[in-house]
Amino acid sequence: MRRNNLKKNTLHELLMANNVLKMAKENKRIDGRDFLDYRPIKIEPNVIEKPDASARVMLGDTFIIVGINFEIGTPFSDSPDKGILITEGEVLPTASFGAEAGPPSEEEIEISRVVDRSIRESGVVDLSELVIVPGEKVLKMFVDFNIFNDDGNIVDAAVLGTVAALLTGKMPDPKYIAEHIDEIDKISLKEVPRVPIPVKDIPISTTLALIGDKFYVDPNYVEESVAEALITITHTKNDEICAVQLYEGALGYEQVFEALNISLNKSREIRDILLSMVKNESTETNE
Amino acid sequence: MRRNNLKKNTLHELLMANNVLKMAKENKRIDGRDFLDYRPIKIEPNVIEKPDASARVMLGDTFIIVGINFEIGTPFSDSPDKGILITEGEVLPTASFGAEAGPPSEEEIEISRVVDRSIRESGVVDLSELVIVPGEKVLKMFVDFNIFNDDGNIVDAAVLGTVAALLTGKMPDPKYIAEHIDEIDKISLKEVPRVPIPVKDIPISTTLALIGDKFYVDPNYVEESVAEALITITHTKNDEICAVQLYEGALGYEQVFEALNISLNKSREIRDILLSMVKNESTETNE
Amino acid sequence: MRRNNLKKNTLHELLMANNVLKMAKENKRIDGRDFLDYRPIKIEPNVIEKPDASARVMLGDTFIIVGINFEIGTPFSDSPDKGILITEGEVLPTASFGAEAGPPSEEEIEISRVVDRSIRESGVVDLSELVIVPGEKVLKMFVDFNIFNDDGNIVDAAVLGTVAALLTGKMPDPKYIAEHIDEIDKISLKEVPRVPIPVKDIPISTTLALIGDKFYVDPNYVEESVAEALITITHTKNDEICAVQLYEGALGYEQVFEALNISLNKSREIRDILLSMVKNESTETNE
Amino acid sequence: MPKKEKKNEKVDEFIRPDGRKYDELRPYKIRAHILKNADGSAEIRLGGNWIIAAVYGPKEHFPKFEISQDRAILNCRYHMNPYSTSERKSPKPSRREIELSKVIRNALTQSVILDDFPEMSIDVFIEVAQAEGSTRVASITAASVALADAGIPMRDMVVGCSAGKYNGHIILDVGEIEDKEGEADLPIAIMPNLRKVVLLQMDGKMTHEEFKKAFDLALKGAMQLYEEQLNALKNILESMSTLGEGEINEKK
Amino acid sequence: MPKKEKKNEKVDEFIRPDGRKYDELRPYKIRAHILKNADGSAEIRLGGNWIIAAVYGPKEHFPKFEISQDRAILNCRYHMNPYSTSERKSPKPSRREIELSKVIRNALTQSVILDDFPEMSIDVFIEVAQAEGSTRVASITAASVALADAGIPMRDMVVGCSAGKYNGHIILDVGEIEDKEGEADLPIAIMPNLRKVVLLQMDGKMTHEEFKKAFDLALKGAMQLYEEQLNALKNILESMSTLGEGEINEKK
Amino acid sequence: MPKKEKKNEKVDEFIRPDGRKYDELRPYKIRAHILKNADGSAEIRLGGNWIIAAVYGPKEHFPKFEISQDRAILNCRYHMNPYSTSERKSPKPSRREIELSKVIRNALTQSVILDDFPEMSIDVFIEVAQAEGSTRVASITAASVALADAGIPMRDMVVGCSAGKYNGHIILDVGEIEDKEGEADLPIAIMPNLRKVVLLQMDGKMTHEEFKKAFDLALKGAMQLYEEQLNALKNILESMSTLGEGEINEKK
Repeated sequence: MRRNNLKKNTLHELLMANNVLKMAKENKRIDGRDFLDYRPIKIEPNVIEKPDASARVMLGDTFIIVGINFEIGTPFSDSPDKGILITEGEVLPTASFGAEAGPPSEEEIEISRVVDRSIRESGVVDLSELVIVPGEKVLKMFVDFNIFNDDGNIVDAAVLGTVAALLTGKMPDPKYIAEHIDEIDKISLKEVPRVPIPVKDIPISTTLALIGDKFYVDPNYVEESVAEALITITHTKNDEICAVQLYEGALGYEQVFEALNISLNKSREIRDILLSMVKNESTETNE
Repeated sequence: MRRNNLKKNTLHELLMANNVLKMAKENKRIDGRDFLDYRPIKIEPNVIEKPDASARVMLGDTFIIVGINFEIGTPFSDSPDKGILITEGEVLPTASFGAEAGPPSEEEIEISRVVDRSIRESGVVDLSELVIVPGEKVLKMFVDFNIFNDDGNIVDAAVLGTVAALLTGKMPDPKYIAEHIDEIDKISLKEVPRVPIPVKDIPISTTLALIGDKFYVDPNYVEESVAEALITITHTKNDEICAVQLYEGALGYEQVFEALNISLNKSREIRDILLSMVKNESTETNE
Repeated sequence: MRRNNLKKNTLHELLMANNVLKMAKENKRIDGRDFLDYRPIKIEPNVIEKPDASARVMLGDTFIIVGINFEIGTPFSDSPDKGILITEGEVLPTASFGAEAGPPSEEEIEISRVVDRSIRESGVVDLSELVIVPGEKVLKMFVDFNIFNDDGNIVDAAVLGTVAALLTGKMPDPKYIAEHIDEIDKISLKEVPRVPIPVKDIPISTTLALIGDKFYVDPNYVEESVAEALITITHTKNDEICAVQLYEGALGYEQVFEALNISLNKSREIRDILLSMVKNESTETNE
Repeated sequence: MPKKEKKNEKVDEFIRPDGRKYDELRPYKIRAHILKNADGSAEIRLGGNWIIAAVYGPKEHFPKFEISQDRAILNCRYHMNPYSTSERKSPKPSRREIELSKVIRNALTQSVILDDFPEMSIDVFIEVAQAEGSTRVASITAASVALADAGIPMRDMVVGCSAGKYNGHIILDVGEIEDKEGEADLPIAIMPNLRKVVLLQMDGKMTHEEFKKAFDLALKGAMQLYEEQLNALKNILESMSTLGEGEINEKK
Repeated sequence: MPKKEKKNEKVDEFIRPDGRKYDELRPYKIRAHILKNADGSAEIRLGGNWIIAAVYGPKEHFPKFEISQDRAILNCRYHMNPYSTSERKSPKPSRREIELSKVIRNALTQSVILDDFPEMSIDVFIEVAQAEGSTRVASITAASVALADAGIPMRDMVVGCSAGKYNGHIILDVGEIEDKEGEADLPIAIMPNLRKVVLLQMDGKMTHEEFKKAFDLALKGAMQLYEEQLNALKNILESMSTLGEGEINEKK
Repeated sequence: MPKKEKKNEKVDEFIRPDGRKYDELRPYKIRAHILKNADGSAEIRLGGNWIIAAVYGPKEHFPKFEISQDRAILNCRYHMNPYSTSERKSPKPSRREIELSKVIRNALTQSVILDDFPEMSIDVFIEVAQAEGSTRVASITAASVALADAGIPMRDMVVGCSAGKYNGHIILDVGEIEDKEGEADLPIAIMPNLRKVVLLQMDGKMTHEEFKKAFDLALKGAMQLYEEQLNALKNILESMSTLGEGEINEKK
């Protein structure tokens, strides 16, 4: 749908959009994929050394980097026994002709929040293990993702990158900080011993575009621009649904369940890809 | 005057504005009121349950809600022995064709500050009774008012609503908090025992529009739009003046005192209406 | 260069700009100065009584006021043994036809940062003497400069004003505060005994415009508008370079060193002027 | 305030925090045409929720360069008032409010016939005066009535309802405590005659089976609220034919 | 800085914090045409207050869609410099500064003949370099001189002055301590020949009788400052006729 | 990541924090055309620095009133990503980033032939994914390659390099620790064939003699990086002539 961006599209993009619709009639996608196929996925954890965790994801030509930083903070008054998770995504102005620098747009806020919910609701990180002193000091986990090139399906790439970073990153040990709480103002967080991030699940989001009554898995930028509906569904490793977002458009009642089923199958497949890539890279880089 | 809004006025409003001027020559107002009459007033305290105090006011078709919340804060360094009062008003975009969402406009800031002064300078709330620990912790009182429909004379409606809310609301007991100051980070403010808000006065503001050398009391939206001058005067229950604001236009020297006298008389009348409505409602809702 | 401003220039300014170029061919400047001459300089310290230090500088028709205030703050975690210096400059909308009110422009941020570096890098103020309790409390020094009339070469005027203010101002005694650290919340900073600001150097910036392969020292507004390059170089009292900024344009490799040499000579001359004016004024006003 | 009728009948499976049955809506009431200045307006009370929606337009769109040549632009703002929650809410739009404005706009856009008004814009403003869970779907329900009240042509009404999971049970119309302490929240909005889902979000964890149950419950609740939307519009039409214009705006 | 002349004469009723009589202005001085670039400018010193006003225009107005067809737009900004108060003031406009910009603009608008310049705008910028009470009225007084210096046609000068109540006494020209510790503050601005009040605000508590006394005092003070406005303009006219243009801009 | 080759050869004068000689650049690699959507793009790795630049344009400029009749407008944004530094950086542009955007824009503007595209604009976006000292000059080096990749006509390449003073020694290509703990930093950018300096800043303290030595070192380093710029562009040209378009975008 991307209505806001449409008017900024280049002529090239408009022609491509037309092609998507033409080929839909022949049951084909413009890049030759099957309707249920993802594009090639490449996940590189620890691609940036400064933050506590990081990963780069290439999903076709969608190029995204995720960085995760931990800071010491104060828990929210209504959840004194939980660490804090903050997720912020930015579509960099490098990403496409229509992308703009500046404060987060409505669209950037929406995708950040969908990624946040995919992470948070799945319980991938047990926030209660980020507590230093209950009600007083907790770890605050910042997930920042940036889209350097947008060829569609940002959210799936961002969730993949975030989970890959969590699986391979390290965080400052909250127990160590608790034991040295009196010197907290003098501790440099970077010198606190690291422990693995307490990961409990492997959520996978899958995004589907509806074009002419057919679902396109992992839509690219042009497919998104002509989609009648666009939806993300996130599954936990136990096949539970943990986040859904209909971004744009309308679905028939039955189509909702068709989408859920497609998503479930794809999520298992993508989870395997993720785990194989993280395992390779994490031995390579971490040991 | 409302010059900024004029260009956004609907045709209907422009025709009505013309009518005001035409009828002025026949010594009449467009809604048939006498020049010194207020429109029907309806005051409902405790209309919202979430905040510590609230009220809805209908002044003719001007529809406004006031909510008051208390938080714990740090006193200003130049008044360590006083609580803090913060008043913010927003003309919601629902209120009129010309109203806009977004950061407070110049006009919204002005009316908030006039309402604030009417409350603050009258001493309606004894801010020294909001102190928890002098110089360290005080109660911070937020007065928020929203205009849902603007048919003119927002300020009088907002002052009425604020006073009604103060008279019927409750606040967390500062003495109780002082006695539990060591646990202050763990106290949920909502669980602190409530006491009545220490109200010392009943300030009443009255707003007058000057049209063709005649003062119109309680001007409606259209009358405001053609007014040559617009002024609010607030009186305490002891007939002292405690706030004056000439929003727009010019007054002759003698007209200043004419306005003060009209205002004094009206303020006594409106104060009685307020007290009768608050008494009814407060027994109804509070006991 | 001032490209952004050019379009806002008055016709008068455009004609004057043309004159600069015409007279350049005759080896003359529009105001009759020699290419290496500054305009008349007038420095008045302590021109405002409210802040801890202040000065007014007139550089020809460039009119600028600097005020310096000290507050108590927390040191940055990577420099626990240093006070904090914050420099903010604003070109007031009074300053020229093209100047605008509002958040700091790119140009205002740049000149603030150049003034800041001239002060900071020269070590004019020994920030380690602003420490109250290492790692916990330090003095935070705000340097605010405002341009009331901009006739060019704002930076040199601002550096002169800042140094003059530092030489003649007083700051709250950090030792006194350290001794009374328990009462820190109750101390009014204005009542703390004053000591001289620990000034260690007398940095002088000199700004040069390149017009037709010739350097113009202390360019005025119109000269700046036609300059092919604009550069500021700051020297310490020991003739070290402590800040350089090429704002706009390009320089040949040899021109860089030509500019450095001109700047060195002028900096010694201007430093003498500054010291003589500060000595006079400081006895006048401080004793 | 609408009275919360405490039902003391024997409940099927378990007691919800406010005593409702698992498939029971909170008390609700919709009234149309409640603001004088707006072209259309409505309020909804759903349990402790009190939400007011206003519509202005179709009208000339500013700024000019954003104009759409072939259809109207639908703007939509979802906004919580500072006193609508237990802790004061800053009047500045939060990231949550920005997201909800977008998904609500999408839901309404599916129904409004925007092609009828090229180069114009229609503004929908939603103000949450008091929030007690499931505000986004209640907002859509009220906004749709306000659009109808403004005479904007629509393909269908849009009506929203939530379901969720609380203490292991699938429940209809998630309340404030159920939202905070429950396991999942599923707000949906539909066009009831066109049988289309126009808002669909989920938070928390549900199996596919639970999701199906919750979705069906939410549909059922939405159909009940759709009846109330029609009632509200009928009441307005009746009062317009029997009373003078002055009376229409009378509150309560 | 203008010297504060400490008056040791016997005071009528009580001692004010700076030793003035109840009906005495602080030392004042107005100078016109003090900035080179502005079309008109002026500064006022009133006790410790030091305020500089500049006028640019009439000039083309941007953005275009705001243009008024039948008159010029008068913009006005009242702004305090960071070093103007005892504690550093953030350069960002506060809510107070925004309110004062509006009431000052209204005061000046009453006098400036805006109909002469349709589609144009006139900008008035007021910078408070040092503040010591009653800055808003001093600002108007300076801005009016700057407008005259810019050759903008006006119906009358606009001149401001404050009165107030301090320790039970009605006083003229409220100083900083009197403002902070006093019972009431009444700033006014007038068009002295047209006998119109164009700014009128009050803070604090006064009886109607006290208000009348304060208002009359403020009028009296304003008339004194009006004389000084005329002096400042006369000085400029004289220097323009006797000196070359270069000398006009000479400071002090 | 490019491997940091630890050189164990005997160093001339002193050991730098990362073992380099005083006149040695960190390992570097420039690659052009790395983003699919941008009209031109490039990345540079210089030690731990990883910077990506993209160019869009020439294209129609908005808003219209800013258009320049006789030349294109060059926009430039230098931006650090939140994970690029040891402590998380807020995504909001800092004052430092705003200053650097300006001086980088100036450097590029000297070379781009803007007169070829009146009324158009060219956007240069620089994203610092990882920062380890001397990012501004590395940014210029990458941006210049991205401009060439976009086919924008230029008078010369623009290439940047830094020199500095650390522990009393003049050094080439200032690293992160040297920047924080060193005595001076001198970033420059040049047009190597036109022999012009287009960025020149200095921080810290140096004598005139030291400055000369540092300046000459930085020039030498810049010439080395200029060769790498040409290599990167040559590689792209080669891959464009030997491979299908799909392959060009292949990473690594």
